[in-house]
Amino acid sequence: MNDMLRRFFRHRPAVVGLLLLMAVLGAAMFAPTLYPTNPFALVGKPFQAPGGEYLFGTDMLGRDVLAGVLYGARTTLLIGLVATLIATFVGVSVGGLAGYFGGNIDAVLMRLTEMFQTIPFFLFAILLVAVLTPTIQSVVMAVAIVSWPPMARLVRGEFITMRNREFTQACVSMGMGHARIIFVHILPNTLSSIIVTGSLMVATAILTESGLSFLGLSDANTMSWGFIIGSGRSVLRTAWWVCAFPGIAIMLTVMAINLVGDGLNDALNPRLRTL
Amino acid sequence: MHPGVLYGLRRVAHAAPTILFIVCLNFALLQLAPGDAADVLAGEAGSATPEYMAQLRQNFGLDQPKYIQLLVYLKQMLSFDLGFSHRYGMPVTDLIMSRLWPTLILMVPVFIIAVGAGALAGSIAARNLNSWKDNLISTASILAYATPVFWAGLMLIVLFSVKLGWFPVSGMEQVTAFHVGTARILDIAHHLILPVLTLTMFYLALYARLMRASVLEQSSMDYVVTARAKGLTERQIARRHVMRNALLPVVTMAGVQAGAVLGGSVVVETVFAWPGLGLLAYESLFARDLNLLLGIFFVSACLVVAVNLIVDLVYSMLDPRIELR
Amino acid sequence: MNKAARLSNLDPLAASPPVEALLRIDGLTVDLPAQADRRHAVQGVDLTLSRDEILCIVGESGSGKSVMSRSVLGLFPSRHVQPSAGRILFNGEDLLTASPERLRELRGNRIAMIFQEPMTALNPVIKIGQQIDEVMKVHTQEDRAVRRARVLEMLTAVNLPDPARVLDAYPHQLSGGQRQRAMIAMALVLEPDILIADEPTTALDVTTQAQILALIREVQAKRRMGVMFITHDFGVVAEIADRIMVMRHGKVVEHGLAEAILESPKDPYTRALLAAVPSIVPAARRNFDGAPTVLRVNGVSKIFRSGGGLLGSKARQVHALKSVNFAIRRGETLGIVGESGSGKSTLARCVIRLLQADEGEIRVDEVDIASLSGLKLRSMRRRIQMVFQDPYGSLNPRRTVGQLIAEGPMVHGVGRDVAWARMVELLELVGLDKRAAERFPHEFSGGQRQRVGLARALALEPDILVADEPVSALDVSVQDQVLRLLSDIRERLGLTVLFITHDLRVASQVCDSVAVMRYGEIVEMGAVDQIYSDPQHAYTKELLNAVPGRQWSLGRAAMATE
Amino acid sequence: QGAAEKGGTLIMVVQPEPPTLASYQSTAGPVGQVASKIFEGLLEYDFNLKPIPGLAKSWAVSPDGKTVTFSLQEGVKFHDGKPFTSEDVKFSILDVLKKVHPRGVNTFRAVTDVKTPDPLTAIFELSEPAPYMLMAMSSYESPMLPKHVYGNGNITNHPRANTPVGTGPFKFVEWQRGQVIRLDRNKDYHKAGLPHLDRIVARFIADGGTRAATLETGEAQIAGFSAVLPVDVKRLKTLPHLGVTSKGYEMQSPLIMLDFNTTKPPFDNVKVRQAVAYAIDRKFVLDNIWFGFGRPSTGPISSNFKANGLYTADVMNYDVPNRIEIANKLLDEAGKPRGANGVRFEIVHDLTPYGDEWRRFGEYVQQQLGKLGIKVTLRYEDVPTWLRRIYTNYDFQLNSGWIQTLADPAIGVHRLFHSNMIKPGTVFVNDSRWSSKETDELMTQAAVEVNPEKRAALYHEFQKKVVEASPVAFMLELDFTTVYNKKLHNFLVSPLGLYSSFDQAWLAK
Ligand SMILES: Nc1ncnc2c1ncn2[C@@H]1O[C@H](COP(=O)(O)OP(=O)(O)OP(=O)(O)O)[C@@H](O)[C@H]1O
Ligand SMILES: Nc1ncnc2c1ncn2[C@@H]1O[C@H](COP(=O)(O)OP(=O)(O)OP(=O)(O)O)[C@@H](O)[C@H]1O
Ligand SMILES: [Mg+2]
Ligand SMILES: [Mg+2]
Ligand code: NI
Repeated sequence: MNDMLRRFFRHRPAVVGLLLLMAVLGAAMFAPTLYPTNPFALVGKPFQAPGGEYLFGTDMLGRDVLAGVLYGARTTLLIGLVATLIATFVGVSVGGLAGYFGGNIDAVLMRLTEMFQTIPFFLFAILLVAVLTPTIQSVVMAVAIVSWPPMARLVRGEFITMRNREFTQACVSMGMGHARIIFVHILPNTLSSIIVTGSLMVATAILTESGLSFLGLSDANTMSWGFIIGSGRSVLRTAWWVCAFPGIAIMLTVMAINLVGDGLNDALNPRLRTL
Repeated sequence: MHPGVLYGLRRVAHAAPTILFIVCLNFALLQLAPGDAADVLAGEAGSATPEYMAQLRQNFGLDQPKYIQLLVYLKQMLSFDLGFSHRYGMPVTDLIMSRLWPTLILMVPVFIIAVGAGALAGSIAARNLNSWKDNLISTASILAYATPVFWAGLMLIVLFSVKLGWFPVSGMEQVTAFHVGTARILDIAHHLILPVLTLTMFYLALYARLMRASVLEQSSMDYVVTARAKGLTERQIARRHVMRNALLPVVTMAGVQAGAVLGGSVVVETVFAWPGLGLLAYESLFARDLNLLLGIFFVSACLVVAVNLIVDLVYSMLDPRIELR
Repeated sequence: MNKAARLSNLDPLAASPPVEALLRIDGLTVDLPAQADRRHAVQGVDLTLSRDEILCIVGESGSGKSVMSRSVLGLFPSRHVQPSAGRILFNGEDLLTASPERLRELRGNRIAMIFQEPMTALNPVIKIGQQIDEVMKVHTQEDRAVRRARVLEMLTAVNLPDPARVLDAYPHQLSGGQRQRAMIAMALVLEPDILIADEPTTALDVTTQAQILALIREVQAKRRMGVMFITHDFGVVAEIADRIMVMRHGKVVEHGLAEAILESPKDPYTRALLAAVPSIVPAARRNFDGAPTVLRVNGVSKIFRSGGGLLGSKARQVHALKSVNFAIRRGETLGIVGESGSGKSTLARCVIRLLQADEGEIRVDEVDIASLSGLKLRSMRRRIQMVFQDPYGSLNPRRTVGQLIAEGPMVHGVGRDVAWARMVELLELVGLDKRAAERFPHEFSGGQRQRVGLARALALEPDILVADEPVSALDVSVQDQVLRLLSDIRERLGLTVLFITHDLRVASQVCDSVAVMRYGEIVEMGAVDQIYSDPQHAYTKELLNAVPGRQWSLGRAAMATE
Repeated sequence: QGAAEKGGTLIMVVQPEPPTLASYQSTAGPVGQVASKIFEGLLEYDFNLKPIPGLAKSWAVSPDGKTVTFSLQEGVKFHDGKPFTSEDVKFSILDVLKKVHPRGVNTFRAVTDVKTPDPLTAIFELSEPAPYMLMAMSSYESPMLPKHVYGNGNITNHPRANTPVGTGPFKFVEWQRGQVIRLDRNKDYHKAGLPHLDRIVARFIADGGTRAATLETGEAQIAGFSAVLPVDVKRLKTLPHLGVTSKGYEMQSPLIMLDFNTTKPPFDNVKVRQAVAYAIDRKFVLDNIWFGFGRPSTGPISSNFKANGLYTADVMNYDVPNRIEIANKLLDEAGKPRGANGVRFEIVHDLTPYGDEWRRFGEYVQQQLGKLGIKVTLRYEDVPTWLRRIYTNYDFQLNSGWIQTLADPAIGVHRLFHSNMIKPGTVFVNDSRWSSKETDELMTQAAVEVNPEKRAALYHEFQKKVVEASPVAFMLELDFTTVYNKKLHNFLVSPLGLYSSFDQAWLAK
């Protein structure tokens, strides 16, 4: 474990990513303390350029962009995390069952996965959000539903490998039940690849959410970065800052998550140690 | 029959249930969405009478029970008839075909450049591990990946079209001119540059990163040591030995992505007014143009199946261990 | 260097004038990265190699054999493993200071190398012919046709059947032995002065191994090369070595003519190593007349099917077991021997019901285990336990050794405290400290891990132990420890053992009777001394003859009994 | 302006892409913008909203108002070369417009027959006077179709729907889906020497910013119906080569309002409705969301109708400085006290799904009502879902809406307030389900009143009543904007604006 942490922290980009991510988390946590009123409040004159009374300027209704960015961090992270958790749960369950039991169960589950993979990813997300009406929940659902198949494939592969490893066979020959083999023996061994893939999935989820928001498919009651960009997009030429700051925030966050993911990959994957 | 042909046929037979599933799933999902095509048409018209709306519904077959609607649709589909788009007043097949070309014109170059240049950049980065080249490529690709596509598109338009005036703002060709022949091709190419650039940035980053990891992994293989022991230069080893093996995961990834890519990119098509399938699907969804939307899902699923087949063939060419079964 | 050896006129440094030495290594030291468990991979190694001779380098795993030999070609395993002292003189030219271009000129051309793992050492996606051709392409100006003819000639020279086909084959289309021949052809294609072979036969089964060794000898003699041959198998050494160098912890412990070292080793480590080599002459036979039959296998068959889909692609079948019969009496040890792929593991897995046999019955105390399912099966399982081949793969890396051992009994309803106490006992029994319980598998050596695997199997107090190649991944000295332990425990607990191995020496020491398998069939079965001294079946004879260093082994045994 | 120059291609940004070109059965704006160049109507209109000759060179209304006689222009030919006759008029009115045109069904309700004594005369026979009918004879409202083409086959699903044939100055050539519709000059146009342009190309660009950019770079020359977003208009206005106008929408008169569901609490209470009407600062909405393109509205009839006297400003005024104070007082009076957390009640506010401005408007409403202690949750759904919710299921409390009040209140306004316009399943009618005998009566009378003064008086009364009862809160009179390149001349020749035929438009080289 310590060894793993050491390897992680040796990786300078990963540390930069981690710091950035902490900053975003901090913003999410302290937003209500910094801005006790809600981020939709019309606080000042519309279209104030950044650097004046408001650090990030105000938007077309006179809302503080900085407040939006801080509150948006909460939504964006929430969507990224929850969607990833759901997708990971579904993906691990499907992939795990398929990989562990094999045979017909595998065939059926993998066909299902394949079917979901054949559907154009973003279009399907749009369809889901439109059908379920654009709320935070439906965006999370949509992102989760389009993200689980790769996870399922990955986990299936890992499970098949683990299933054929001698230690699993030792478990079987000792008379252990399936549940014990799966949860106590196989799952912990696949955890590192799940974590790495999951961390990158968070990044994809954030990008997907912002894409949906850009098309106007975001929750109207929740402040998110995608929402600010979506709303600022029509004033892009007159008030660049409305789009710019949340855009940069997305970019930095996604980048941070990727860096951390890469770092984890190196740290958790002993094969790559020498590289 | 040639084994490749047989294999292809088997794959197609395999794909049929998948495609059926996709159609049914989307049909069911659309049933959950309130409102129908008649509402939309009336809404667009700005006014309508109840009689008129009832008439519309009857025309569109929306007065039938849902399962009949589905059965009717499936029956049509079996005879390769994708039905009629009520909103656009023309057969879905014609509509999709007229939009498919722009999608392909946009997406195929994106894909080829992204995979090609991505693989190149990735292997350069891997071969110069931790040098400035590697750092540059890695940083640039992570940034490109992290930048929302629509944002990049908007920025490129502002810079290159509006400020510098180098490229047209949007569209697929200069429509006033009604160019033909080479002039048209050049014109389309001119329009193509910005959207291709925007999309390529994203995908290229992805492939560059994948390729870098893949090359690094392959470089630690025993056969590389063998090659070195034969007296090959590092460049020869990279080109002749590592590259081909390292490309395998890239090809797999390309196969997985090709489907999504061929469905068009709603976002980029929106930003650049590119008349592609993605935008059409997006519009048809909000118009509840069921036939059209299902048709698009059907066609893109078919494309995915076709591309996967091609990818598998390519894969089997690259990797002799894979036998087509 | 050993003083006795230095004084002996057999010492090549003393005996041969330097001009004759093709290769001469002086005080080579190769550093390891800072966090490694020792400072040098190789420390102060001197050696010479001249034309026409085979120098065998032996030593325990990790002793620096590979690093030393690869240094000759400048192929260091990583940027962090680099030479810090010494010279490597090839025809008087120092290779350590040679430019990369010069090194590349020599590699594959004047100095060639063969590696251990024939699958991974060949590029899987390039045709064999091209891979061999490449050597000529980089070092000569010959045109295609000439090169092609030469490749064909080489493939023929290494006795590959149907060389024209092999030319256009991919590595995966050849068997292990064929791949290794292709590697040899590749190494020899430019007639190098020096051939370095790093464990070139370890991954192969005995018969193939014997053929490859013969081939290397033959070519070496024909082309008058100097060969540096690395191995840990003394059988192989006895078979081919002219001179021997023994390494340990990166240093040379002994060095001399083959006969001298094999007959009268001076260094204690060399002696220990030689003592650990199991004898091919069976140990004294035990008597089991009248003991009840514990395990009976009747007409067991297993066919593996693969492929075959909806639209009928051709399904492939492997008939892994064909109507296998045997019975083991209580306390007896039955060895199953046979070369790779003969169905040994499949049989083991059927017996412990990791695989379901297609036909036949497997009776444990006259209960057919194939008919059991659910709880009954699970409680039957504790009676037959398996020790797996791979000490790395068979222990879950994320569980402590204590958890691994105590888990089995707990699954079968034994209370935690009892299971824990038994675990501590077992650790002692297999010769491990009880603090080992807190540690993870990767913190142990291979031999220790194999002991943990044994303790885990014993924790369930089984009647029958199935051991599938439990020592083939281990060093001779470690192998010896584990085998001793196994027979000790077998005696103490009265275990019935099914012992699977491809190593006939090991089988001769452990088993009471042996069954020889080939193509899924038992071709011959009987008491171990009888089979070894008087094999009936042609295949058994072939197998016994292929054991490397057999003559040397027999001689040793004869000496020992004198 | 100088003399008209011949030739050139006009590129017109149309947003969104029209779903069809069958303007005889769709009144969608984009359809009209394209189809009005291809089809013509019997009449055209001047800026005083007075009819002028179109395909009819003259017309006469009988004193009882029940017979209208049109004399047709001579020598008019369809694009396929066949002559235009009174038979085509009869076919267009009776078989097409009266049956399948969404508004035609109402407009021509009173028409019982069209007599065709000779090829150049069409006599409309009406069951009752229909003064509004003559306001709806433009090519946009009532296109004249060739009977020999559209008379064969099912008109609702006609094969020539998207390859239209008319008498207009431009002929349909091709439609590249998702990109352009191309119209070429009609050489045989019946007005000598017209049109000036060689070609009109309608372009479709989904993204607002991109639309603005095409005008900015000169890739397109005109974009109307606020296809260029207000915020960009503000910027483009300052560019020397572009012009901006709000003229040409006099017959649309769009109104923005907040619709209450008057049948359910809390908005069944007039005081609550009035409180909301007070709370919204129309000036703020106008300036910051629609960037000043419009005027605060006072009631159901647009101030565009000042010209014919129908409009009055003499109604209850909600635009007062102490708006929040009054609104709070009204809510107190309505028995909606603030709870412990300062909240009086919670509502869901549905947003019109037609673009970003509406979302901003909703967000603003949310904040303003928050000041009154009304906790607002926003709901933004796609068009079909929203239409269903509002106009079929009436499952809403407060909805932001807009409506084009069109050429006459009888066509555009009655549908929102008359109780016989509570028609579940029909869109853009009385969704607040407000019904009042008094106003019903006023509207019914005004619809058939031929005396302009009396008609005006009826509508003044109507406005007072409606504004006070506030079944909807009137927000803005929206100005559509047209952004055009200054090289383009003479395109704005009637109140129909972009719905006119562009026969006189020309481009400077
Ligand atoms: N890439 C490397 N990085 C760090 N240490 C290494 C590396 N390769 C080898 N070593 C270390 O160098 C020492 C010598 O290793 P070497 O491979 O030469 O042993 P060997 O005698 O060939 O063993 P075996 O019989 O197992 O092949 C070992 O301690 C090993 O751990
Ligand atoms: N799961 C499987 N599917 C298909 N074929 C298999 C499978 N397992 C084993 N075989 C085949 O069955 C045959 C017997 O294999 P088995 O593993 O029992 O041999 P073995 O004697 O244990 O060989 P080794 O000494 O290499 O371990 C081989 O030809 C092998 O390829
Ligand atoms: Mg080695
Ligand atoms: Mg085996
Ligand atoms: Ni790294």
